[in-house]
Amino acid sequence: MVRLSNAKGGGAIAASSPLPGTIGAAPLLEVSRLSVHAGSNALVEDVSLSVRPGETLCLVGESGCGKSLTCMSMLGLLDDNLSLGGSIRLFGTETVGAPESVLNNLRGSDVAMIFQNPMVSLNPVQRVGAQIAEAIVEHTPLRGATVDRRVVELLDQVGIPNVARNKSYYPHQLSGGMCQRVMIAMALACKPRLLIADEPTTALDATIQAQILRLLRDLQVELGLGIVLVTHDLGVVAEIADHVAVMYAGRVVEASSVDALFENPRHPYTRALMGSRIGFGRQPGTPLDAIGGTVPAPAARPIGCNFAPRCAMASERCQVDPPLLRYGQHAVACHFSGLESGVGA
Amino acid sequence: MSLQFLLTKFLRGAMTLLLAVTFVFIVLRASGDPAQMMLSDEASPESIAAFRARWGLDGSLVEQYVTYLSAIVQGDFGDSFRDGRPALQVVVERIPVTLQLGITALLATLLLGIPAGILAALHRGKWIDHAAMSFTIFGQSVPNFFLGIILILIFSMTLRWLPSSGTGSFWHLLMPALTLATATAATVARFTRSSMLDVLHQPFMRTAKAKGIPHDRRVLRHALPNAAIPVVTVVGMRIGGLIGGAVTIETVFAWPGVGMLLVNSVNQRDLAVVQSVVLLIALTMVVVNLTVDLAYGWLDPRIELHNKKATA
Amino acid sequence: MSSLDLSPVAGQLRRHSWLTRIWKARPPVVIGLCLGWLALVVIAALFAEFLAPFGFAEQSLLTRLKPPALMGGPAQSLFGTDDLGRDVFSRVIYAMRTSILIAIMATVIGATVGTALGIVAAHFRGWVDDVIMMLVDFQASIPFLIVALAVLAFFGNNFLLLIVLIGLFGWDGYARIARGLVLSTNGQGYAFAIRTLGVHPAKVYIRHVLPNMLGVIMVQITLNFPEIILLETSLSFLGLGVQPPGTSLGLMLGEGRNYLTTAWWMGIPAGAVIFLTTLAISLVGDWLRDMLDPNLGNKDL
Amino acid sequence: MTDGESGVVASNLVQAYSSGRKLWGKADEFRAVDRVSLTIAEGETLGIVGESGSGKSTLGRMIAGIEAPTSGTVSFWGQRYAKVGSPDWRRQRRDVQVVFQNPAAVVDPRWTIHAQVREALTTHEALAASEADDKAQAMLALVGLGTMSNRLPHQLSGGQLQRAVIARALVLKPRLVICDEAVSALDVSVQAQIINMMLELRERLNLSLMFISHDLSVVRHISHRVGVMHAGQLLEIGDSRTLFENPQHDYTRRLLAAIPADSPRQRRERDMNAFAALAAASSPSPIQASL
Repeated sequence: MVRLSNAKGGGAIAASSPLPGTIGAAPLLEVSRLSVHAGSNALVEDVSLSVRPGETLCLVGESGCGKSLTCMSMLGLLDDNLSLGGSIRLFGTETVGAPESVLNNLRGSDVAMIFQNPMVSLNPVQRVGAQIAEAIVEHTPLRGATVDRRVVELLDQVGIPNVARNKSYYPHQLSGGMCQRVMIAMALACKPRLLIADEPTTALDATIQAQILRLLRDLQVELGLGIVLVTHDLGVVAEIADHVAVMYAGRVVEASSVDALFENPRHPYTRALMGSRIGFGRQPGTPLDAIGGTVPAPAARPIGCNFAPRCAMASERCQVDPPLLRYGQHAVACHFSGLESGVGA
Repeated sequence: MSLQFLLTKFLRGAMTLLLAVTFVFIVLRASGDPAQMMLSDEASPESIAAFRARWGLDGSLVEQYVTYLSAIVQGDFGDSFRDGRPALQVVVERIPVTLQLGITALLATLLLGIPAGILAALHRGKWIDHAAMSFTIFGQSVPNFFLGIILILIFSMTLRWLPSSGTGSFWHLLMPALTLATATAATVARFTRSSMLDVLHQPFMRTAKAKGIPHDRRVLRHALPNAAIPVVTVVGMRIGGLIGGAVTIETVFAWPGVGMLLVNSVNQRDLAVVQSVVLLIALTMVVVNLTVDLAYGWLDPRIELHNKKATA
Repeated sequence: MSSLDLSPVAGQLRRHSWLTRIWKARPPVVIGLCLGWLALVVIAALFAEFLAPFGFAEQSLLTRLKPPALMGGPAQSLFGTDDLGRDVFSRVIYAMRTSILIAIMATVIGATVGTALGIVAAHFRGWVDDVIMMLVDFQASIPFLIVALAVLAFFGNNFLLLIVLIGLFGWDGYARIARGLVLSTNGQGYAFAIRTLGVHPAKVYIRHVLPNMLGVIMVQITLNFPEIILLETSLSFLGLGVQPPGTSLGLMLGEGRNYLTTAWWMGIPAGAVIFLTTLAISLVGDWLRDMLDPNLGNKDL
Repeated sequence: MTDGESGVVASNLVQAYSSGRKLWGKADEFRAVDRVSLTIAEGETLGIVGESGSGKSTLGRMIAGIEAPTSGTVSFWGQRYAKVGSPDWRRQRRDVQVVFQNPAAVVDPRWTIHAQVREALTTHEALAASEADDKAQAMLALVGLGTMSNRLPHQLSGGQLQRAVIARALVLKPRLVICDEAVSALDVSVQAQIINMMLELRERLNLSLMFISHDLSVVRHISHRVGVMHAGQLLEIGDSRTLFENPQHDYTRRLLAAIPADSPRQRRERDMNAFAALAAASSPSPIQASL
């Protein structure tokens, strides 16, 4: 579930948890008021999220909205020239500003990550089996033949055929879908509790995407993983998410359970995203509900609401006063969608 | 590495050699009567006639080419007119001295250039990077003969620490080898740095970091093996630069190797010797390139990509 | 997040050593000095007759091997005189003219021939491409100084041959670059796209491809030009390039080598000029590359 | 052009590449496109779907005449394409245009978009300078870039640049436009803008469209008829509605099954149905079959 904290320190508002027995479990990941700056430019601002065991949180948004940066910062993988603010707690351990050794203990063991382009995310001059073994040796006391057995087991688990042969292949000898399975096997090597996936299926064909999403869902049920998944595709969200945070121009603009979001999108941007989608319920050949304009660059973000220049509902207030995310089961950052205030559109 | 890969590379090497021989042949024929040029002015008409017969100069151009090729293949490069011995023998005698200089310079290149490039890349933007880059700009700009002369002026003439010429000891070797290595080390350092930086920004380095591998091991196991691949190529290419540089350096330090022999032979127009040196260097470069290609194929498994169908 | 422009990064400007600060200040200061020096070299080469106090072959046997003016030599000879009593300063100025002239002509030859062959190879592909690339490989695999020495040995030495020979040094670099660029724009790039509009290939090359290539060619020139100067001076230093009574920077250093103990000033000024010139071009070239490709920063070659 | 026959008729198109040059033996032949026949009527939009490596782009290039087929023929309004690169071929370019995936790669980075649209126009028509300027400007206005015509490519966003590329293609008044993944690289909100524009312009200009994409939803939305490519072959082709509602080929069914759900509710219904079907028939679901 997603908990949105704010300065007032509002507590978590529990949505129904997908797995019995995890209600009230301590969050695996708690991000609060995260910001990422490049010099004086804010790329990500005031992002707060949390993930508990067995649930999947999707970060969704178009390019330039800061979803990948948010995701990279969770494991301290940002470039040195970007500065991080706020707090990121993994299993209760604060990682913002923590020494590299603390992060290295978490990376690849309790928290694992998979990336967008699996073909280039694997070392091209090392056999895939060895790359998985490296993670095992790094974080567990296993050595020698035991490691090898574990590698075979992992590759089996992610559905790679003919493991004995494929583990001694180099990445370029495998297809994109196979490489992503290897990445997932590598991520699972040390039995992580949290998996962070940055656009894991974007570079893959549709049929492969369906397989990989299915695999992730199965593994989650099997291992009780918490998953953070970044995507630009609402279809992927519908497939896999329990909770969703919609990002626009560096901020979370709407966050809720996946059902609430699809049934009742409340932020104008979320509605625009839904309208731009070409679902199968739509009559072919009819115009789509497109919104004009594009996502503003970080240096060119407006003073008020980031979405105001593209928003049909924008008022004068939106131009000057950036709306804050109102926490709750269905959180929205819009002056016109407040639950409590009752200001209607 | 597949047989296909090896065979392609061997063929390319053979092609380069053939081109080199053809080039020398064309230059030889285009520059005038080889009989006049290859022999000294005092040669008797009989020896000129004998020379013509031996080199097939009476026949058509194609016949001449074939005769020339077969002579070269048999190791007959003509005779040096200065001492009348076979040119090849004259050249081969000088090889050990040149090799001593060349291998020392190559070692210096690798030991200076590669660590400097790696350190500069790992500490990008820090003083060590700027120091290394300043050195490379200096090394690439300073003419090696000028550097040699300045070193002689300082260490031999003024301080009297090192001998200015000749061979024999390590101290004789020091200045020529370092002078020769400066420019190549500079290039290798620059290239290593850029190759390292390139690799450090590759997505798979981020994967290694996300796996929790500590920094030093990431560099050692993931960055270096990948960065080495292009560096091998540039080292191979710079060996050509070392050979070219050896010609001037040997002259500056009066180092009695193949380079000095070449310069003297060019000055005295001892063409048989010149031709032997050129073809010998061509052969060396072909061997060097072949070695580089093999190293490349060994370092980079993707070389097989073109030959073996990717499966699964 | 590759679409983000992260150029103005304050975080990088934290603790910096003095060396770093000097480096950061490079564009205005060091590059200015380099450009100033290069301007001086060009002026010296253009107006040698007016700038040199003496003719380059003007001998005076009475004032042989005199040290520079500031080291006790005669006042009119700034850099002293050589073994024939010729004024070293005047000779350096004339030598600059020769060396720069040769380098410029050779660069023009190399850049034109190389670029043209590269475009031809990429346009026609097939066997034309194979032959040109074979020549490129051949040139790259044999040290050019050796080839040049061999040609000079066989043909004897003359100025025109020297220029053509030096001009052929480095053409392979231009050819490789031009071919690569044309192939990439022809493959799926804009040159291909514009041709599918029905525009004639010749027009595409002249209007679109060549103008887009100029920046990269300029960068290659800044890489190639110092090498050409080094090649000419090396040949002249070995006594196989420019011949007396002509003069060149390399030749002066070569002649001065025999007088290192007694009259070091005969060669050192010429050597220093070569060094400063190649250094200036290299630095300007580096800087140009950074300007042309801001994405690379100064990380690349 | 003869008007005896309108539209495009492609028959038995084959594109074979030999994989790598071999020193000895016979080079392996790889058929990127294998015996494909199809038609595109005047004013019709034909969608082609397929995954990477299915040969859909190669097919598009052959229909556009920018790549000659190894065998087979394309009849374009009753005419054959001339030899690639010949003067006749250049004249034929006017009638058929291609829009590619990455707009930044297909424009000259140093020319304003107006100049590039104008160049396309003046290549085929001898116009007075002012007239060419006006026509190019009018076309840019039509795609919504009227105020940006003097910008350089890097001053435009991806979506705007794709509009400029479409303007450059449409200014020639082609009969057929081939869109090869033309909206795939764009964000959904921008993608919707471009699709709306294409829907409107094809009516207004009576365009025939060939719309190539890996995205079934997009293809379904814009196409009258749809063809499915797999491993170089055209598995099935037919009326869009029929094909999506009643796919004949097993691979098509697999493709359809791989489309992400519209909503979480639909996902649950689908999974329940699949589970029920599995339980009933104890045969593997399409997703499992492909694992």
